[in-house]
Amino acid sequence: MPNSFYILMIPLLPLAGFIMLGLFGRKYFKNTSGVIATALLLASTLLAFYTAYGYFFEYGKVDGVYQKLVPLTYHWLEFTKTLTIDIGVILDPISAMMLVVVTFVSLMVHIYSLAYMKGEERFPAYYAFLGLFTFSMLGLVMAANIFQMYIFWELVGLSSFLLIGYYYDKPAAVAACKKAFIVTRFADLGFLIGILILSFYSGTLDFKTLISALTSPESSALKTATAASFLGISALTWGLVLVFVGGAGKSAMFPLHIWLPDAMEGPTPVSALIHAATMVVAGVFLVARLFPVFAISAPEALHLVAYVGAFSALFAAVIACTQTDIKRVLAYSTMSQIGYMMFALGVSKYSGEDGLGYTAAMFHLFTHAMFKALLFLGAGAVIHYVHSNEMKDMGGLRKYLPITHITFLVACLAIAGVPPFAGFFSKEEILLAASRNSSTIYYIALCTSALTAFYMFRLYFSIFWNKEAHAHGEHKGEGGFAMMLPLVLLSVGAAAAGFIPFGHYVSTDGKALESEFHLSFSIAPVVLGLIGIFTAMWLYLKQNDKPGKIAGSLNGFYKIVYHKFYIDEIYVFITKKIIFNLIGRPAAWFDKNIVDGLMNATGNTTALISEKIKGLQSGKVQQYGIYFLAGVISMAILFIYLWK
Amino acid sequence: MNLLLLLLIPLVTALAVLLMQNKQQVRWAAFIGAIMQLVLAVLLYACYRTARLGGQTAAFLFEKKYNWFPDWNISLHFGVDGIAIAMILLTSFVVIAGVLVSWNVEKMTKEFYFLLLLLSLGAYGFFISLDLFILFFFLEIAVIPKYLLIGIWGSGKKEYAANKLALMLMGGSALVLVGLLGMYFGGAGKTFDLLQLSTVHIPVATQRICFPLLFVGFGVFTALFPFHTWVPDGHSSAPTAGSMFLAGISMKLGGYGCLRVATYIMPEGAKEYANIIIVLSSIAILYGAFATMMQKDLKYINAYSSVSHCGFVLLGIGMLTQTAITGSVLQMVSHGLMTALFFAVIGMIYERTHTRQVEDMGGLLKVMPFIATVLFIVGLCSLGLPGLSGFVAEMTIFVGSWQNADAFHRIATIAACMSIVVTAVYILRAVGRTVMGPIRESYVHLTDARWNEKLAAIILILGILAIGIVPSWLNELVKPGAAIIMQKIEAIK
Amino acid sequence: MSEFITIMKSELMVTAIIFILLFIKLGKGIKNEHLLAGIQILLLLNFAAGFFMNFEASLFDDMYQTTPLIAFQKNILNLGMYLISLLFADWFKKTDHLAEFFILMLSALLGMFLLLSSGNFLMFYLSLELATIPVAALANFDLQKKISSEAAMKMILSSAFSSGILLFGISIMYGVTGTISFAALPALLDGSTIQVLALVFLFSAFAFKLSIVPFHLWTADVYEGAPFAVTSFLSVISKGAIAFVFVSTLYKVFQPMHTVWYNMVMVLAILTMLVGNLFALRQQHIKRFLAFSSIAQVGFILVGVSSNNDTTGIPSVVYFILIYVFSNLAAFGVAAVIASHWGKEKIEDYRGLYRSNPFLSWVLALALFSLAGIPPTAGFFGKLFLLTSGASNANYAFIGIAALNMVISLYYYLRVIRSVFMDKNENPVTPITIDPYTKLGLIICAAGIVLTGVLSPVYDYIVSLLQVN
Amino acid sequence: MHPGLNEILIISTTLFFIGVYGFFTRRNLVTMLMSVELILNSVNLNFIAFNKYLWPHKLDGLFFTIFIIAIAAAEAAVAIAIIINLYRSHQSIDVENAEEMKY
Amino acid sequence: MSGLLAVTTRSIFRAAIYLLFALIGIAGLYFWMAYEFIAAVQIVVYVGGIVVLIIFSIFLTQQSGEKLPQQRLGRQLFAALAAFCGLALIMVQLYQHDFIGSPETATAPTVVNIGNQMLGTEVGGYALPFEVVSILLLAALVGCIVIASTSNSPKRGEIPITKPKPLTN
Repeated sequence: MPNSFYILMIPLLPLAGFIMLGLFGRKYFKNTSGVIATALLLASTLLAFYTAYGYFFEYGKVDGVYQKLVPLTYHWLEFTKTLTIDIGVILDPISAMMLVVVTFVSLMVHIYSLAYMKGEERFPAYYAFLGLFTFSMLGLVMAANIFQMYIFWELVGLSSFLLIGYYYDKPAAVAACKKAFIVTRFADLGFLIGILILSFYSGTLDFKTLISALTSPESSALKTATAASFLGISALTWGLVLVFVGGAGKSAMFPLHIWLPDAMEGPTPVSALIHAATMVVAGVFLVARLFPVFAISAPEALHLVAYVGAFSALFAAVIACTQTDIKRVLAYSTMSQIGYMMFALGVSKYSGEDGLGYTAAMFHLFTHAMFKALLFLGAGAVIHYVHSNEMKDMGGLRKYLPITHITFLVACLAIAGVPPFAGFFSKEEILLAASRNSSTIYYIALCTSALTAFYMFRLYFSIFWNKEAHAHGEHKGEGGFAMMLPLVLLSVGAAAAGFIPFGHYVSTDGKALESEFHLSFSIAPVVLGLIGIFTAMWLYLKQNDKPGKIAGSLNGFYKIVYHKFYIDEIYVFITKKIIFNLIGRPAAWFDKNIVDGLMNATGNTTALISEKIKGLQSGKVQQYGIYFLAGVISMAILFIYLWK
Repeated sequence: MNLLLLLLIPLVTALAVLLMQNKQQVRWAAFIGAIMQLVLAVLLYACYRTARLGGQTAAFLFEKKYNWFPDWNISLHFGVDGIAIAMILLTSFVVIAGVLVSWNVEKMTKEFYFLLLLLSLGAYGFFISLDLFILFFFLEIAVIPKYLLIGIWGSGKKEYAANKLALMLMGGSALVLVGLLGMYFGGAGKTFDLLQLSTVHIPVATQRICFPLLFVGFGVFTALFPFHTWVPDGHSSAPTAGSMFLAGISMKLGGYGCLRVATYIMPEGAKEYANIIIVLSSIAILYGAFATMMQKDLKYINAYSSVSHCGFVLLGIGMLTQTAITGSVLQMVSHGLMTALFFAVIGMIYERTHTRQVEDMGGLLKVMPFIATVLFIVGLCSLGLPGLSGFVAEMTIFVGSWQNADAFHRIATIAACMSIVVTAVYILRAVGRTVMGPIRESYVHLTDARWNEKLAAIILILGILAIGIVPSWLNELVKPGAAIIMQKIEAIK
Repeated sequence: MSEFITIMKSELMVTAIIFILLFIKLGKGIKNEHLLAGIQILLLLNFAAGFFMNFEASLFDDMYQTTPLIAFQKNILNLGMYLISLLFADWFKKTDHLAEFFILMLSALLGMFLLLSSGNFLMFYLSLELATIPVAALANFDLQKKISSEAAMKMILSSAFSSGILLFGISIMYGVTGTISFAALPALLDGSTIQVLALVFLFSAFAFKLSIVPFHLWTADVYEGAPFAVTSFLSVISKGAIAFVFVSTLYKVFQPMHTVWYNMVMVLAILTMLVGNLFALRQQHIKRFLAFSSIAQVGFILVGVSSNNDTTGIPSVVYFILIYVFSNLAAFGVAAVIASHWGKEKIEDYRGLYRSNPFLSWVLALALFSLAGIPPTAGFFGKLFLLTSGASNANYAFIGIAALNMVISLYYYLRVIRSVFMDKNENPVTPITIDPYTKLGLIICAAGIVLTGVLSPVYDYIVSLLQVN
Repeated sequence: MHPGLNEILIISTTLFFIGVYGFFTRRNLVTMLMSVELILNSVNLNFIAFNKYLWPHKLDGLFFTIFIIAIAAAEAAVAIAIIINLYRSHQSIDVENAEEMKY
Repeated sequence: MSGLLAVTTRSIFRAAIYLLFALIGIAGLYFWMAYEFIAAVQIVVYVGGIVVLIIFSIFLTQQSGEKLPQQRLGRQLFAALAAFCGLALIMVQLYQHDFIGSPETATAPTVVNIGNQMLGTEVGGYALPFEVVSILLLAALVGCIVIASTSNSPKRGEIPITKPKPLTN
């Protein structure tokens, strides 16, 4: 077992950064905050690498199987004797891998931002938020307890909110951050209820025991969970589906994806970190974390995962082809790629060769983190240069931004699945897993793959080729060393990560899985990818009217796609018209008029009665006498005859 | 540790305030008194911890009994358990914050602080009472200060609101009174003593009558649907400290009463009516949340959200599991701190912008970063973000509720869970509109919080964080109390 | 003979004061201020003397009886009398007939003492008249005011009518049982319908004096028309005395018929509280307001009476009356001060009072809170004990109605509070210099309101008095 | 021949209610006072009758009557004084004119 | 019965005279029942005192010939109804009840007996009520003097206009 202290430092260092900069940044670290945060994160990254190294190569493997280690727990909150939140650190292949990814990408973004965000008024706040995010994301990936995961899940959502809303005086940013938070929150509701269901049946919140309770066929927890049913579906499946809903929200799966494109209102490095590399894959990570339960006990839920993932992949790819805002293209691309990972998990089975999808998904997650972060950072460099997100403002930038150009190209090749870049390998495995399991999904995946290549290169050509560029004003160059270093490092990753024998380290059951190559199998995707690339080249290499024509010929469809299938509008309709008008407004009205009205009516009635009976007090002494006698007589009658 | 100190300090402070010569002295006297309260409360917690660790197992510690009206078997019987200590801590936090944010009340300062301190006296007395009569006594003591605070220092429809509040609360306490009398005669032979009443078995027929009386009576205090309508009006019209005390302390009296008096003494009654409680509180949670969405005034937003949040308290009680009950106490504490802070911030904003309408604001983060950040934090706490107290409380309630396996409880729990989304919607809407967005021309010159406001906010935030980050201390504090209540309920299963 | 003096000392004291005043009146005129001071000293002495040498005894063939409790009740009345002499000093100093005023008032007080001690219906009737007729004359003491004589007229006629009813009831009772002695009566009661009839008649007469709905109608008019001192005498002292007698008569004399009168009490209590509250809601005039509020208070007293339990019912009623003396007198005292300085008796005229006269406002607030039963004022304890003793019959609907009525009553008390503390007044009033006597009276009242409740020995003392016999 | 108890009771009760009726209907204060006297007289009659026919061993009823008569006199005196005072201020002794205070 | 006339006639003076007759009639009944002392008191006090007082006050306040204003018919009916209900109720009750008298020998209502008891303090003595009544009459006297005396004059100590004469004591 490792000495646990330093593992703890991995998340705590960024947290320290957050606290320090959050509290005192404005006053004391106005300019130095970036450096401080970066230094802290560098330390943290090194520790993370060290930990991962240690896990993978020193103590993680026992008898050829990677173990789930829980080196640290802290008794945080005890609901009941068994249901407790023990905040802890779990070490297993995926968490170790994620540690590396998160810290590394985060570090890149930190460094990149030193230049990119320079001169911002809320510079310390920015780094504080980044620190908070890194802390939360690390907490999430290391969570040993499903509730701990939920906690950090929420915190990640918060930091995402904060960073999207970084430019708080821009109404669009405010709207976007709210949207992101609320949509994911809605999904989290599913996650939460899922947790409640799972924990109720398994009697624990701890991942290790929870998984073992819900997977071993003889456990009573599993039996009751599958026996109990609601709407004909077993409780366990419900639980897992709901958990997946949570994951889908964070990972922007259809139909909960709407927040992701809008989230691009945040600073671009943030998009790179959160909305491309790390946070959005949390859903995938969540499913992967609970994968044994999915795979062994509730394959139906896994099917859902597969189909949702596949559909999202294709859906997002189609939309990405029509968008003109480069960050939005990347956002839809992200969604599409995550869809890939999801269905890869969905088509996987537990153990051995059948678990290829799982490995592939994780692998893709890893490579995707590299090239997508790279893409975003590259895009950031571009935006930094042209001060615009729109493709029409760009073109021919290869001369002015050479390093960016190259690294961007690497990333595009990687995502398009061109060998030997990283994306090729991971995608290949996914397709293989899909083809073994379900042909529908396989064809969707192929299709998506081609589209991916197309829209990425559409992007690439539009930015760097197309029309001839003119120099953009005062600041030339690419933002200096701080911005270029991450690009270069990441492009190395994007180029070379594919050669890591991923299956050795990450697999469903912890045993090594040999990645295999079938050249014949690879031909189809690669060819399709190349077709996509060349189509894009044909259309966008030079400025011409072909795209417009094509768009025109596909008029109706194009419009629908351009408007992202009107999903946003549907949401607006549901929220504004239905939730607000049909529930909120009536509730408020009901409260004001009926409930409160009743309360007030009680008062008014009293006053009214009081007014009505004032005639009793007529001021006439004789009438008083009559009432007196009437009182006597009625009392006499009452008590003599009626009430004995 | 003599619990009488908890009564003496506010009393002495209140009297001292009356004797002071000028406004500045009044403020400092009140402030010092509030600090002493806080110190005392913390000390009490420490003593309690020590005593428990030292192996004291009695349900209530530091018990003291002084005869008072012996002919009625009434005595000044004081004692605390974890739940009470939690509430006392809450009160002391809110009091000190309330004193601080009222620093620049210029109108009848002396009276203002006097009433605040009187209110705190009522709250402390209520929480430490082990005799139902004095419990009721303190409950009612706390009503009139609220009325005056709203009526004199309030704004808007203050008279209407003050009246409504006073009448509804008194209506509630009238029901409580009848219920208490029922216990007195129907219980352990003419006694108001909580401990004695808890040891005997009260006839089920009596419980059937008294439980709803007590529960609804206390429920009015804690915004039980449909008796919550005093909440929006009362809170929105009250002065800042008044709203803080109302929502932070006063509403908790009701929840505490529901738990300590109604549920603890009458387990059968609780079981019998649990489903109704659950239905009502689920309605309150969702309906309050939806109603909040439509509000435009910041105070109304917080008031309606209080309805929703207090619904959790009652839901937790209605669920009748140990975890849920613990959760509802946590929720009380959490909501108390949070809502007090929320009102404090609203007060600070209002003082500067002279509006509470969400539409009229925007971009306040630019000119008052501190206030804006606090508003943001409190909003996050309200929507149950981990690391802040709201999360801990709500999750405990959810987990506790979920332990009831039947469909009815499940649906209620899910309904309650749904509110976290709605909460997010209205909180972000409110916070987004006020703090974020472009700033208005007329607000550019506004200034950030002063020292007293900062201190108040920091104290409350510390409380929120202390629960949110390290919840186990509070959980461990409250749990034995909940366990005792549950023992009685489980005994009848 | 000396025994006779100690037994009847309270009556004799009062008679002595009456005669002293009579002689003073016959002699040369003394300035009002001096006379008033003298009267106050005498009344204080009288009050002080009431604490000593109280024991159980009876005289005149049981026509006169006394117990420590009765002595205490008398002393509560003495206290009230003393407070009245303090509180309305302004008015006393101005009046033309100070000595006569006190002669009449003390005669009425004497009537009440005898009423408390009466041992048969004859004494009962006589002392009741003695307690009423002078007050009717007193009601007319604002000789220039039309409403004053109207009030007196209403009072004398309706009370004559009610004594007619009372006497008719007594005559039937006499006819059926052949005795007019309280001691002999219980054994002869069998609950036959004619006895119920007689009881109803008697009960109505009580109800009239206590202004229980529907026999209350004279109350508000008389209160409004009469001078403040008389109004407060009527509402506090006569009502207190009658309430004491009412309880002991029901408990001791009509004990065999308690099932019948329990129902009567319950029905009338509900009616009284409701009607009193509903009327009080809409009053603008402070005296009428206090009149209806005191009607509602009587409803609460009835709740306590309904308990039919010596050890809870009687002490709680006595205790409540003691508190009620303080509270109501304080309220009337403040109202009188304001009326005599501003000539204003409308509630709306009280707006902004707090700004100019914080002392008066606080006393008024205390008094009203006490009347409303808000802790920590004594009224809270008083009301709560009444309700508690009422609840001993486990009739929760009844108690519930009573408790809800407390809420209604709170509403109108708060109305006054609101005027005083919250409303703004365009022409703010100047601060009033309060007469030192009045101030002393108000302070005593306020102290009484606060201390009587919190200090439980007061209540214990009342119970201990009860347990002597 | 002596009248029987029942006859006397009938007479007295009737007289009582005649008095009551008069009290309710006469608008003149003095006549209202006279009605009250009728009521008191009927009660007196009752007492005497009961004393005579049922409980002759003691003279309770008789004494009661004597005292009632005395009180009636005093009451009448005060009432008339008040009425005269009212007449001075209102210039009328019609009861309908003295209803300034109401509601 | 003249009592009925007394309450219905519209002339106030006639009403007083009818009242006189009613009172005398009652005195007659007392005679008839052999309670002569009471009959005498009745005639002395009522006929000689109260009625004279009433007539006196009538003279003071009103012209004797003036017709009394009629009460509203509704009120009259209602009053009659209420009175009749009461009458019927009581009659029924009295009629249903069997009055059982005391078998003991009667004490003769002679003046001697009455006098002795009236001022006796022992068993059966009525000294205390007697004193009470005297105080009451004194108080009534004082009250009357004040009320009837100076209402229109601000000065005090003036001689009263009307001085009702106390009839006993």
